[in-house]
Amino acid sequence: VGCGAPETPGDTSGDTSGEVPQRPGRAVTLNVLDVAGNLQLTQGMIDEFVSKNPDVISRVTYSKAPAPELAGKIKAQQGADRVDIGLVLTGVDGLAAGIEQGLWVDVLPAFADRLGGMQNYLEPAAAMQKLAGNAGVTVTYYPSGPLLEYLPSRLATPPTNAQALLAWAKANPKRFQYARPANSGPGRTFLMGLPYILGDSNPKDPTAGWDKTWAFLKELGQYVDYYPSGTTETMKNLANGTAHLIVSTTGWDINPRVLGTVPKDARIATIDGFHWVTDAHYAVMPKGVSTDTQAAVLALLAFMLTPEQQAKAYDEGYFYPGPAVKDVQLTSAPQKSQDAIREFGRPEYDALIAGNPTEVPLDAKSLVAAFNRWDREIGGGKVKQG
Amino acid sequence: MSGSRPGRPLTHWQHRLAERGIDRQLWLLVPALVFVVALFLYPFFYGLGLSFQPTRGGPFSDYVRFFSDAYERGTIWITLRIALPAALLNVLAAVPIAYRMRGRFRAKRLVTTVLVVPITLGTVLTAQGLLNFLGPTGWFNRILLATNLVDEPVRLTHNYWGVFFSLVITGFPFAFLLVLSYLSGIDPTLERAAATLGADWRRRFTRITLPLLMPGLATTFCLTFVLAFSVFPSAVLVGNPAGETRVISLAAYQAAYEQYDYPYASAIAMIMGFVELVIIAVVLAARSRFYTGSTGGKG
Amino acid sequence: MSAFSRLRLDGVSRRFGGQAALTELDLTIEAGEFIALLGPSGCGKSTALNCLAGLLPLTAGSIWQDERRIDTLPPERRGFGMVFQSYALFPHLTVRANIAFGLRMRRLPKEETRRRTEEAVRLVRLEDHVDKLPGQLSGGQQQRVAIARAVVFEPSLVLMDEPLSNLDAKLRLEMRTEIRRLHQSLGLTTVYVTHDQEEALSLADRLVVLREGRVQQVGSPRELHTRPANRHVADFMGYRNLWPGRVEQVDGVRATVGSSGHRLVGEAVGDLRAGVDAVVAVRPEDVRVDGSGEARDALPATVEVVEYQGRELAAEARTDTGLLLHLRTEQRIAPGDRVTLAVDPQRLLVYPADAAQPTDRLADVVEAAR
Amino acid sequence: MSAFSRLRLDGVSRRFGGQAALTELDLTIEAGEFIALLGPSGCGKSTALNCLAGLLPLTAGSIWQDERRIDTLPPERRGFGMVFQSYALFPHLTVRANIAFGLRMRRLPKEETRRRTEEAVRLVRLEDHVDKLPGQLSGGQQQRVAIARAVVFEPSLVLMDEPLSNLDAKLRLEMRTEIRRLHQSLGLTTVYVTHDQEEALSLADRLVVLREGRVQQVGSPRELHTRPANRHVADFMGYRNLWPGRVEQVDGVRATVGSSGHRLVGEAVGDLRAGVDAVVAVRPEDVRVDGSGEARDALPATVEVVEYQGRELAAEARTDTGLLLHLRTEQRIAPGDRVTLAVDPQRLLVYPADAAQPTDRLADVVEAAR
Amino acid sequence: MATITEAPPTPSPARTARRRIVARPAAWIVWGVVVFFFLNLLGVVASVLVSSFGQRWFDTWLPDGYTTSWYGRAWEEFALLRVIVVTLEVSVLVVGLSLLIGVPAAYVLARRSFPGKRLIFLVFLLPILMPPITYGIPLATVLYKFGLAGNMSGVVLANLVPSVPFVILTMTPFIEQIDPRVESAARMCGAGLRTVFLRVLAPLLVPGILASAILVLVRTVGMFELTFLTAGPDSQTLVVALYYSMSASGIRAQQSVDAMAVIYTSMMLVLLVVALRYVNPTQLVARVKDEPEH
Ligand SMILES: Nc1ncnc2c1ncn2[C@@H]1O[C@H](COP(=O)(O)OP(=O)(O)OP(=O)(O)O)[C@@H](O)[C@H]1O
Ligand SMILES: Nc1ncnc2c1ncn2[C@@H]1O[C@H](COP(=O)(O)OP(=O)(O)OP(=O)(O)O)[C@@H](O)[C@H]1O
Ligand SMILES: NCCCCNCCCN
Ligand SMILES: [Mg+2]
Ligand SMILES: [Mg+2]
Repeated sequence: VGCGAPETPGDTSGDTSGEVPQRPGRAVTLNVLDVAGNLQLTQGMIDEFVSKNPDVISRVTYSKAPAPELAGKIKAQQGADRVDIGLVLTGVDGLAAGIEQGLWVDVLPAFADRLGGMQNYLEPAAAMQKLAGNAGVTVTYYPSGPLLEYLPSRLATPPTNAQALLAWAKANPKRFQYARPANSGPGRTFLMGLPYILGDSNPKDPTAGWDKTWAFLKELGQYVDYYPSGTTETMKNLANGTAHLIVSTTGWDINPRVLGTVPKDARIATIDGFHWVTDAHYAVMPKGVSTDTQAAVLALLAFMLTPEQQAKAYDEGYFYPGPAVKDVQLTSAPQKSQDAIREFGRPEYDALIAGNPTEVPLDAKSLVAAFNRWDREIGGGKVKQG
Repeated sequence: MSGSRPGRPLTHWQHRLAERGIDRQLWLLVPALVFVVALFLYPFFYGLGLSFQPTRGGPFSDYVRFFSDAYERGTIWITLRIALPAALLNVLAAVPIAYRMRGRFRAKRLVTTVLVVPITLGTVLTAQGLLNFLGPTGWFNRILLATNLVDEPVRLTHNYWGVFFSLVITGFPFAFLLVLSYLSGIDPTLERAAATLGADWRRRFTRITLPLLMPGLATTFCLTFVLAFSVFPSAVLVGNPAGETRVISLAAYQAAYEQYDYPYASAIAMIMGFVELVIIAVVLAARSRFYTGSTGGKG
Repeated sequence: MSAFSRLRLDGVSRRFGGQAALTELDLTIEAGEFIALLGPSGCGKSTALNCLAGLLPLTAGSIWQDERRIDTLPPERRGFGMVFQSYALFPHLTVRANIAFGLRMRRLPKEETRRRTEEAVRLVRLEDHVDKLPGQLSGGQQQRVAIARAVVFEPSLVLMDEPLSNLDAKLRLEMRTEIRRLHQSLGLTTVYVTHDQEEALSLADRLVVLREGRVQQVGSPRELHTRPANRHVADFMGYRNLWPGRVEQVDGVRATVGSSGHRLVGEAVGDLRAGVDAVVAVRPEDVRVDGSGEARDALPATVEVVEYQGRELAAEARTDTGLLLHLRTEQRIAPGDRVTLAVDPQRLLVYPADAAQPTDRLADVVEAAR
Repeated sequence: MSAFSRLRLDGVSRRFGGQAALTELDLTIEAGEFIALLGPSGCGKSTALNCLAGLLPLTAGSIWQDERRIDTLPPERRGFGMVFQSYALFPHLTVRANIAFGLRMRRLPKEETRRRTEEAVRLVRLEDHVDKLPGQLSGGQQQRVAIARAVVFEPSLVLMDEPLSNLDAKLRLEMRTEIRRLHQSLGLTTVYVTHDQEEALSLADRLVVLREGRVQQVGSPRELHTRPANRHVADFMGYRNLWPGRVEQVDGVRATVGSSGHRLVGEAVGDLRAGVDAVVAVRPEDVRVDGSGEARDALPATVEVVEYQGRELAAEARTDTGLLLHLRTEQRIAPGDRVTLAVDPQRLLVYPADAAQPTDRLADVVEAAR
Repeated sequence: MATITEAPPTPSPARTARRRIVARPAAWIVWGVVVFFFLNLLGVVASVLVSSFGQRWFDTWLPDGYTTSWYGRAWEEFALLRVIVVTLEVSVLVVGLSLLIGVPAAYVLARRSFPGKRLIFLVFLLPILMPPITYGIPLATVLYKFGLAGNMSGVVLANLVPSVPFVILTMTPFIEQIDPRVESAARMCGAGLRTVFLRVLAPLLVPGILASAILVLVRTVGMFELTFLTAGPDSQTLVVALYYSMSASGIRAQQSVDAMAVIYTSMMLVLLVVALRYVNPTQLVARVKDEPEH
């Protein structure tokens, strides 16, 4: 046996590459891997599909993994010619990493006719779909952030522009927090949103076009105690008073308050001139799954993109608002979801979403470059290198 | 019947092999050998081979890459800075406590049993507990604040100290139980003999017990160091994985599963193994300077 | 480390948990004496020695060195030397360092430590082995290191806990003589623990026999050998013939006992009256093989087993009434021979029988099974 | 399991690594014999026994049971019984199951197994203990189980490896007699390993003395006792006085030796001529304490050490020329007494001295150190 | 005979007992450190436990209210039934296989000497000496390459790597404790090699086998790194699931993670209690012979 790295997937065996039937010949067992926390929104849809179509999907398993591991896992399975994950739910990062490695089946344009719902995307969701290329299917969408979050009991008037934020952080050292962007949605939204706020030369080019952003983060870093490795930690710190001002998104604002991890009276603030850096979750199929499974997944996705199912994406504000297609009303969401949003949602979101421009996030390569630079210069900069 | 008596018949070949200790019983080793070769040695050498086949450059370029990048190279220092003091503290703290408890006393089984608990908790649960307990509003800080020992919560998690405590919580009981067993292996009559020869407890300890315990301490240090050196989940969960606790196993993990660069990951794993073996070799070399024979233990 | 003229144990007792290991030991040891503590396994010998050494706190009683009470002193301040059963040599120290240890602890000048160590090394003739570790020595050599280590600082009392039990028979004999010689030549005071009565007899000036933590008898070797205080001591001291019987008549120190149909006359030891159960004790070497069958106490018997023992034979013979006798003789007898046996009344001791303790001897049994 | 009439060991050798543990053992064992293998620790006794049992493959040589070669058979197919030093009872089996084990292995009918086990249990009188586990038995009882287990299937040969060495002195004496009795009553053939010469003398019909893996002498107890074949055997058989000297004259079996200025006359054993170095061997019990100082061979001496040994005293005395004598006497002597010693020429053996083997005796040394 | 020449003062019991009652300051320090350690340990475990039952817990000593609902949530959210079943399956397989492979090897290594024994012993020792990540990454790579990772077989195989040597190390003292003469005795009684193994050795080794089985079980349930590197979606064990729940994306209530941690701990504690019935605590960490109790 030669000593070489696991090969990139080459040929796939017979039943994985042929014509994809409309319905699977036999009900399949579907393994779903979630690396984006998306099941929170979509598991109800999938379960409903399975219970209504036992002849298509007889059993479904769910598993979760951190996004960075996704590509390695899939690649290894493909290398071994044993792909048992039929559906991956991922964010932009995992999707892009897979595209670069050639891991995903191109759903478009081949199966566009089976996924009618895709014609119906909200405008920013359609932009997110464009970013995904031919591999991913947008299943949920939210405008994300960057937002600032605080407790009025600890902070009366939050800063409203970048300089004020810097000044506030300087005046209140260790009280401003955001999590390591590579591990945190709000963290990365903040990172990608700053060039718009600061007016950098090219917000899409972290290497050459983000001079103001990097300088700003470096200066801000002087007043930051540490960068937690997950958003949850920043939320916890906000709740217990260690941090007074943290970075957030619409979902991270509402859902933790529903769960009780953050006090109900927490408020959000925005920075003047901010653009929404939108976010979406995608469904992808790894290359190497059988054609039967592909057929089943396509049927499932079509089902998930119907407005009735999309209403479930309101959830408890986890990915607020959540639905990726047009004309999905909160009133068609499950009652529990409606109750949560009524109690913990914010009326001002409608205006904020309508009144601020939306931007798609960085492409994967640029994002990795931005993360890498952030890790070395901002995150790792706080440690002396030996 | 003198004819039936062959002069000095040749000894059977089985006897000859048996004289050297080789016989059919050795077949019992085969499954374990096959296993260790297939699942340990082969992957290990596979990894070694892989580390010399980088995606770019000559056979050594991944090693060069690691050592020429301060961010990567620094992980060695970061790891040692956590693992060495933690292992040292675990061993040194274990000695006086084990020395106190080496005799038989009523609560001994209870104490040792309670000490085993953190070993079984594992690093992940310990991490979760530490985050809760040592966090800024955890009980530990609340007590410090309530007793006016500090004005502001001490930050003990998501940094060096979080990882350090995690290593102490899982490593100390381990070290303690090992040291205790080494101590029980030293014949208590030796100390009694020293007492009748006029040695007070201090000199009984320094002249008799400690020298005899040193090899055991060295072994204990090696084992706790190995545990500490491979710190991975706690470095992520209670440490600051982007910064001061970006340990070398994390670098290897990221290379493999975030950058999909298996040769580079293997190179880092090999460097990691090498650094660890160097430390162990140094300790074992020092150990060999002590008396390592039987200590008359009854064990 | 001051020498003393008398060491006194006064009611020394030690319990483990609820169990008494040593009960009310009273003993006065004169300077220069060689005392042996003797008794079967578990009788409390080591306990007594450890109490004396200070390695085991007393439960009750006190120990006095002349007028000074010492039972509250830790072992290192009593200044006694001790030789342990398994030597307890420091395995990481050379022979020289082992022997010098006691002197070092006393912080003697370097030069004197060296000189006295050399002297002790010569004393036990280990000049060629001073730089070896104990693990490289034979059993007998280790034994000598242990002795040298214990005597090098001239302790006022040397304690030895079965120091010869780990040696083979030949070496044991040699070392035994040496211990006695060292004791005499260095003018030591020695307390010696053993379960080997022969060893105790040959070494000690005075013997203390223990049983279940209690002193049974204290006396000279001759006293112990010829007149054990009770049947347990007799059993332990080699009176292999122990026959149950009933006292027929007591006449001063002379008792007549009926046993298996024989009438035996011997010395009464302890409280005896006619009609009570008794135990008759005789050593095998005190059973005579007489040619003449006419003596009054003659026991006609058949030889059953004969063992060659060099100059002598050890034999078992059974009288016609079934009494089994162990005997030693220089006469050439063989299994099946008819012999007449006799025991000198002065060599036959009669003890009151105490609470039943069956003589669980395989010998009797196999006979019964035939 | 067939009985045999003769078992022959032919050049049996065994090496460990490069080291010879047993070299060219030739021995013929007749049915019914009791053979003792005797020698100091490490001389190869256990090795010989294990080779015989089949537990250790030979390096060379062969073993013949009558005309059948058996050294290639595994132990379970030789049908010998064995009693091990520390009994080696099966700790998880009851006494009954331990004893029945050998019968079970032979797949005897249930009823017969039961009957023979009961019989063996009675033989060693363990009726009350059959359902106990070995851990609940005393040493002597365990010993009996081990013997019963080894003899229950009526092996053609019983091997015993120091079966008594773990027992205390008193029990050892009793069990010794029992082993002899069982051997006789069951008509066994026995090979018995021991390092205790007294045990070997008292038990065996024939003794084989080993030293460093080589046979030194084979003979009856009396031969071994009175006429050891060389000085090593003599040393081992209790000739404690071993004096170096030079042969002055050899006259048939009678040799005259000069040693420390004395002229000693004794029996020559081995190849001796005038002028060669010799060793004179005498047992302590053969040294006479004579009142008269006139005898031709008289050795005037001063008593140095006296040990009480019951009926006798063991003593050491040194002649004026420095020769140290070990002796045993019933006379009452004390250290410092002047005595005249003599040795019967028939009891004094003269051996050629072989390659230097210093008599590493602490006794001489302490003397030198004074 | 011993004679008492002068009447000594009757010893007061207090005098003889005194030395034992007064503890030295060193003892106080040592016990202080031990107590401090245990208190913190208790804090660590208890804070997880309390939090798992807390409704809301911000900047206060104790939660606002108590509920058991987090357990239900954790059970469903993390599909714990499936995870626990997998954990048990993996553990049982690993225990069985490592005993099957390890015990015979331990027997040979404990009993026999043969050329190359030291080398073989070292090779068996290495997997315990090396950090799991060091060989885990190449091992996972190889296993993936042969299609053996990402599912149960990979997890089992990877966990065998430290388990087999561990069985060998724990069994060795048990085997050494059995007098080889017992085996010889059985053979002298007519038992062949097989019978010796089945009728004599096996019953005597039961305590050792139980001990090492339970130790391997505890270690496998707790082994994070190797399982993490080789587990697939269907083959996660409880530790790995716990790690993911702490670090994977998504918004989760802290308390449901705590509840999961409590479930994990309870499982470990049950195993531990069972283990300690058979094993001396010191044996959980190393190959240590039983302390002499007498
Ligand atoms: N540390 C201890 N704990 C409990 N009991 C003990 C302890 N040491 C001794 N004993 C008990 O005290 C009794 C006397 O023991 P000791 O060691 O003094 O006997 P010994 O005469 O020296 O016996 P041996 O000849 O076997 O050495 C025994 O019954 C023993 O079991
Ligand atoms: N398994 C072994 N490996 C290496 N050497 C051995 C082995 N067994 C015995 N020997 C060596 O062979 C020699 C003879 O050993 P053996 O056990 O036969 O002696 P022994 O006469 O029975 O001694 P003891 O009286 O001490 O039992 C010794 O030098 C011993 O060290
Ligand atoms: N309890 C840990 C939760 C970790 C949350 N990670 C944030 C990722 C958001 N997409
Ligand atoms: Mg004792
Ligand atoms: Mg032997």
